[in-house]
Amino acid sequence: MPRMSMIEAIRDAMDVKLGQDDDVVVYGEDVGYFGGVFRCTAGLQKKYGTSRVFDSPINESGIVGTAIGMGAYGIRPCVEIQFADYIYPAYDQIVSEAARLRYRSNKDFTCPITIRTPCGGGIFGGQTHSQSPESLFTHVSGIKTVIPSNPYDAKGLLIASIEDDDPVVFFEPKRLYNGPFDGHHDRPASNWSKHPLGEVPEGHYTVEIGKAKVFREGADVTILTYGTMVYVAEAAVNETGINAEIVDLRTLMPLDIDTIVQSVEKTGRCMVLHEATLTSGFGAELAAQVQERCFYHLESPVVRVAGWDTPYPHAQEWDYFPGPARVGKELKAMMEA
Amino acid sequence: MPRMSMIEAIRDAMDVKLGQDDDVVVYGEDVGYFGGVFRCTAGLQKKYGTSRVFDSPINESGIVGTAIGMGAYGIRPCVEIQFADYIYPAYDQIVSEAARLRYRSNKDFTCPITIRTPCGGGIFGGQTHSQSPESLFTHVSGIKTVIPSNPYDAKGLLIASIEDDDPVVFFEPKRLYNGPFDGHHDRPASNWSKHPLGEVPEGHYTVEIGKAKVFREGADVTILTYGTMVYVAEAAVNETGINAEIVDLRTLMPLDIDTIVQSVEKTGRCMVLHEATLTSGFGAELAAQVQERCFYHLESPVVRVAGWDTPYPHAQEWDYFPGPARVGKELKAMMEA
Amino acid sequence: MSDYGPLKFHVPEPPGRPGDAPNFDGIEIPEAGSVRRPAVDSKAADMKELASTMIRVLNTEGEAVGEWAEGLDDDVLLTGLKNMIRVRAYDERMMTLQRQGKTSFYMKCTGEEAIAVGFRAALSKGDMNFPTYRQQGLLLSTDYPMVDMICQILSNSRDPLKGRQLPIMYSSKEHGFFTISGNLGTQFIQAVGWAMASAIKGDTKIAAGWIGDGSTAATDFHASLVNASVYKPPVILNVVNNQWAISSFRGIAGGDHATFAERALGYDIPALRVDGNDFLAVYAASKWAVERARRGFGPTLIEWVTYRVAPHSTSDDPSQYRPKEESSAWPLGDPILRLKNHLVARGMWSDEQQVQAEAEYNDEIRAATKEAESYGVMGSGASPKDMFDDVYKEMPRHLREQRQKMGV
Amino acid sequence: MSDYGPLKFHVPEPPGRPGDAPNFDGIEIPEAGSVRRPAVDSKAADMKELASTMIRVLNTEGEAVGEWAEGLDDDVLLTGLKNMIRVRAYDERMMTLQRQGKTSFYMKCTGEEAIAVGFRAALSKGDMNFPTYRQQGLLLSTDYPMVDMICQILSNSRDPLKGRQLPIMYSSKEHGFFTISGNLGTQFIQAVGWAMASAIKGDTKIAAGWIGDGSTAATDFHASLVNASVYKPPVILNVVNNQWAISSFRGIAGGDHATFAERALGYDIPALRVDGNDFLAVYAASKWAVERARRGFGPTLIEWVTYRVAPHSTSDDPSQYRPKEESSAWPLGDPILRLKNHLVARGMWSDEQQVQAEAEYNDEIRAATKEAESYGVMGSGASPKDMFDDVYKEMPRHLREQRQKMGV
Ligand SMILES: Cc1ncc(C[n+]2csc(CCOP(=O)(O)OP(=O)(O)O)c2C)c(N)n1
Ligand SMILES: Cc1ncc(C[n+]2csc(CCOP(=O)(O)OP(=O)(O)O)c2C)c(N)n1
Ligand SMILES: [Mg+2]
Ligand SMILES: [Mg+2]
Repeated sequence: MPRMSMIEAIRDAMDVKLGQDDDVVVYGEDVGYFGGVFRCTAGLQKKYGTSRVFDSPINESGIVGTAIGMGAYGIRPCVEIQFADYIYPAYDQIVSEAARLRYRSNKDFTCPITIRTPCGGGIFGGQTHSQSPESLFTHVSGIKTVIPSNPYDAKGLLIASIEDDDPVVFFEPKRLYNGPFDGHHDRPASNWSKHPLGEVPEGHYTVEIGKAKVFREGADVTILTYGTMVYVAEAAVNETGINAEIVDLRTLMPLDIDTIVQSVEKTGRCMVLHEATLTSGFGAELAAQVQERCFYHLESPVVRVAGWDTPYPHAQEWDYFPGPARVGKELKAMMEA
Repeated sequence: MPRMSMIEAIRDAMDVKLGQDDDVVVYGEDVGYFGGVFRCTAGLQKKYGTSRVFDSPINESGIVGTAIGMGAYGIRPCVEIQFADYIYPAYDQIVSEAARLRYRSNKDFTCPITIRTPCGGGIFGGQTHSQSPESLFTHVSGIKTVIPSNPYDAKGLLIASIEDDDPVVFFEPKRLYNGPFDGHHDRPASNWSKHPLGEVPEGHYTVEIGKAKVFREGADVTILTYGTMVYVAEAAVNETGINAEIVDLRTLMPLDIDTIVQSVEKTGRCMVLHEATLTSGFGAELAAQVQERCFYHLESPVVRVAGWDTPYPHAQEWDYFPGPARVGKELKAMMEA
Repeated sequence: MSDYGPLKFHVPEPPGRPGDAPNFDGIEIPEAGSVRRPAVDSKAADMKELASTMIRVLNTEGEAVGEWAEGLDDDVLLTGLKNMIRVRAYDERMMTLQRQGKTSFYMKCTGEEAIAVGFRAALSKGDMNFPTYRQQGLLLSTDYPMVDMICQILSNSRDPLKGRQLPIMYSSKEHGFFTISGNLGTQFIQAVGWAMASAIKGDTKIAAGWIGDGSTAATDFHASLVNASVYKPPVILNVVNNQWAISSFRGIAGGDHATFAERALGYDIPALRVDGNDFLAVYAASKWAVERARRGFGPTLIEWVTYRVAPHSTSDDPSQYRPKEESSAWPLGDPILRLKNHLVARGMWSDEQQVQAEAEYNDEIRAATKEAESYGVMGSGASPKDMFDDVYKEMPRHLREQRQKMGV
Repeated sequence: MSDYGPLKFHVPEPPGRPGDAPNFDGIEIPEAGSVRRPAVDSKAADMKELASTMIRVLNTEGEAVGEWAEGLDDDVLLTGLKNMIRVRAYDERMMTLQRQGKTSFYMKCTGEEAIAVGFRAALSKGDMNFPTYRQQGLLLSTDYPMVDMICQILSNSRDPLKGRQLPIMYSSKEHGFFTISGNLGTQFIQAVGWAMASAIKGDTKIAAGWIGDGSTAATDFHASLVNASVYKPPVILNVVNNQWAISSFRGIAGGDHATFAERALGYDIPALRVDGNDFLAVYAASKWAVERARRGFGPTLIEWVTYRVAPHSTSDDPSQYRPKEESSAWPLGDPILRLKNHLVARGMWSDEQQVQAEAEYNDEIRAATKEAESYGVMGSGASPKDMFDDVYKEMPRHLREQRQKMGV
């Protein structure tokens, strides 16, 4: 099976859908001729023409707004917001329009659009190239929120998102584009060609939206996480020797609560881990649900480990980022609680 | 002491500050000559002139963007977003700019602005005149989020917000504008002139941002809530006879965690109640913190009662709204848990 | 810098406020027939003056004059008059329902009927409008069942939108009427996107965006013009300049010293400025822009100059912010009266027919209202069961749980 | 509808891509001196043609000609040349630091130096710029310490922004330089608000917003023009049209068939279009707009026509998307060379002085860099302790807890 980076897997997903379905179009800032600042669409304009893959003006509201109009017409745009930090100008279109069309029109109009956007830090991008705003979308009824952690899932979930008849915000942890990253920024970077999850089948397949995956089985504590933090959790587990079960959520909305409850009921402890700012992050929702549903199984409080409640600082990136040391320390503390 | 409606109290707060401080300006859509669609600024333009109180173009990003510029210049704008449902076009300015100025410039520039906006349902306003988006702001480091539940607090908190050197999003539960509302929409509406919290001192006073208030003392369960839901909670308590302590949070960020922990440690049970959509609502943050901090005092899981995870429907308003019946039922279930 | 005086802050004020005499001196009204009609493939740069003047066809004698009067179909005019009468009668009746407490809310388009009705007459089946709340005329010019419209207003058990939307926020894909949004401006850019899709697919359908003068200030107005400028999709960008945005006059949208049509020129988009109370001008300009779009020559922005005679909505009282007599002083007159006079002058219509048409529509509306009310009125119709459907195509687990919790 | 052919989708393409010969036929360049200079209180409507042409002062012989050449101060020209040399030298040196791994990121303004430097020369103390990342010239034209700028680039222990911001995102209130945002366009409307505040307070200070050609497409560009149109505040809205936005040419912002300056006209805002590589034109136009604003006549939009000679940033490789020779084929030349030639021709400057100035600035920058590096380079300077400060004026409890948890 071919090995792909996450960038290649994402590109391949669009390639497959562009090839299969004339109704799929791909656009965004620098997405056309150049192929995207992260190269996720490289070569696609050449292959499918400027009517299917093209550049957009620098207006994120326009990118999403036109996509909604196209969806209402009946085609399936898959658009790129260059960085998740720049999705806010499109927030009104996403919240007030994309999320509401089906409901308010009693399904007279629907919104089969996909909004791809790179998120997360770890690339020295400073405050405006590092954010993880996923929880801002999970609060909005009508939106699906997806965040893969490896090339295989990225391709399968992106194809599923493009085929989904509802709007999907598809977050791409940019620190994982080239390889798994465990938070040890001072060690040599590894890449997907050496990792089993870099194995990506050719052609069409999907990974179901709304299904979590047990990334690592374990007995003593459950770590609920997603995106880059999956590998940070793995590193912390390896380094502490604590036998944790790591659940890669993959989709935040709709949430796979069954997998979560099953794991926490088994382990009796739960850590929630994400890179986004702590307060009102998606970890809050997870902690709230876990304590509600697993209260009598919990031996200690659900612990949240997350980005601090500050803007994402440039130089202090590795102090901000919840790396394996911080996770390991909290894991140990939990096991003693 | 004069009795005021919440509208009058809010107007009075702006009147006091406009009178005291030449640097205070007030603007927003229909805010000037007309005095606002809810009349919160009625008479202020006449009193202070068009340079201090004026109409804005229908561009919420422009309203907040100009306010940020004014704040950077050194004055204190207090702007109105006509409905909280229309704050999304300004979301980028609030998140990327207002919230970040102080931090990113190492306090070279600051953002002493107040953004007032009516929130919540119960007035048959349909999907776009009923929303409660407060949790979307609590996730953003650098913003303060305030939501009063009565005329006294409204005036004191609004003055404090205008005087605050950081940006404040000030939510006004519009269903409370004229009187307390306990969710019994089929009973005659009461108004503030008959309620002790309608007593509002003349002139300048503040209510401290970041301090919750125990609205009703009780021993058996803590209800954490804010805005309109304070009175719904009160009604449910009266109707069920359950001796609940009702905490009116008043400020969501920064949160008065001490008052919360103290209450929950006393009662051993906790309900979180808000009108906003459940998933990733501010209740998630509250539940997460309470279970983390009060784990060993909790006799049952923290329960969240909130608006359903749908858009706010027009005709089904009272099915959507978490009224006293729903709250009472959940309270009883909790006490049996 | 001491030789510079202190700066002054400028806030535009309308020429009249309550108590003042109405004043429309600022509205320049060219002679009917005085504006040329360029070819539909003209470049924006070659027709700039059409953004600053006003296309008018009916002169004070009720005659149709000038280039824009050519090739107008008499049937369309007759049908247009009837549809306008129908719209006005509908508005009156719905207001009554609101006063009777049978619905929570209503918005009239009095005085603006020619715009939606005339524009609709130029469209073909399959074209899509992205309307605001003041284009009921688009839907009332089609065979969309009036009963369904009233059921939406009443939020009753036959409301096609299941009570989920505020009254007046209709939706009918079948009838080329996009689901109305409460958020201003957001649909304008969606119209551009819809038209882009039509072009991408090599279709022949066109889209029309709608926005008010006040809402041109909104964020997505610019997104729309930029995208229309770049991709040249088959879209007509309609700006209904009815002089007011709730209590704010056009100057608060920056429309006091430049026209809204002129905005388009900076984006290389051709623009027409049209007497919106002149049905013939509306229809002629619409046909021109529709032909231009469908022939692949790209977008047109049209500013329709009109006046919001009615209050903003049933929650509004304009006597608080504008001269009482302003609406009757509006110099472009009543669109229904003007078209009627034209048709009467040409012997195609009579006062009797007018009275009869009014009576017929009143009867139709009365009957439709009666039928609609049989499905319930506000507060007695829509079911909480429906509340959890259609948030997503398939109901996710958490919504099933919530529905269960609610016990429905 | 059968007689209508299928619609086609239009996506603008630049005249050249890698492998093609550079082609600037689309850029019309009027004679230097051919454009009139209206009075500063002129109405937008009375000077429309200035948005479509190009104000140029230096002719091919290096002479200053025409109305815009009048009243320019020789000292300003000399200082301007030196500042431009300084900016270019600074850019070169910072690029080297980035290549050496001492900083993570850098952005040059090569070829655009005249704009920021010339504009700054027209401002007074207390005026405020809201710059983008390509206006380092504004700060480098003041006495802001270069060492501090480099410390910001290095995110070291003396970084005035404590390592919190991406390199190049300077802030200095004292020097009229607003804290740069990574978000495009957002500061443009803040400049308008700042100017509104100045007018409200009866001050004499003015504001200047800055935006790139690509970013004119952003949402807040429109908010800015609308608010500037309505309140007429003392603000100058600078559009730096350097033809490219990363890999997208001006056409993707809708700037292929209309000029960016023309956008302003639809908002009743006067606009100038200026040769941005002609220091004399830049300074003259800036002075005009500053005078207009400070005299209370309101906003001006200026489109500066220039070319982004450098890659977008250190993360970019333009050979991937534009002809290699495009930058050397740019018809408006090099702003430094053009001003130098003018001053040499007038006997105010010489080749030797030029070489000497370059050497001096290189020395200055080398020394400043050395000093800055003594406070650390990327990854070795900023302290995690600072991370929790200044989120709010007073640190709230939850941040104190988090800081404690981090153990700093
Ligand atoms: C984004 C947004 N901001 C504010 C409002 C509140 N609002 C509803 S209608 C209206 C005035 C619109 O005026 P105009 O665009 O001129 O349309 P008209 O009502 O005159 O037809 C306002 C401010 C809204 N619905 N959406
Ligand atoms: C809101 C937003 N969207 C996208 C970006 C990513 N981005 C950074 S610079 C740039 C191009 C800007 O081009 P232009 O405005 O022409 O300025 P120039 O770089 O040419 O000076 C883009 C798309 C951003 N920073 N902010
Ligand atoms: Mg209007
Ligand atoms: Mg550029």
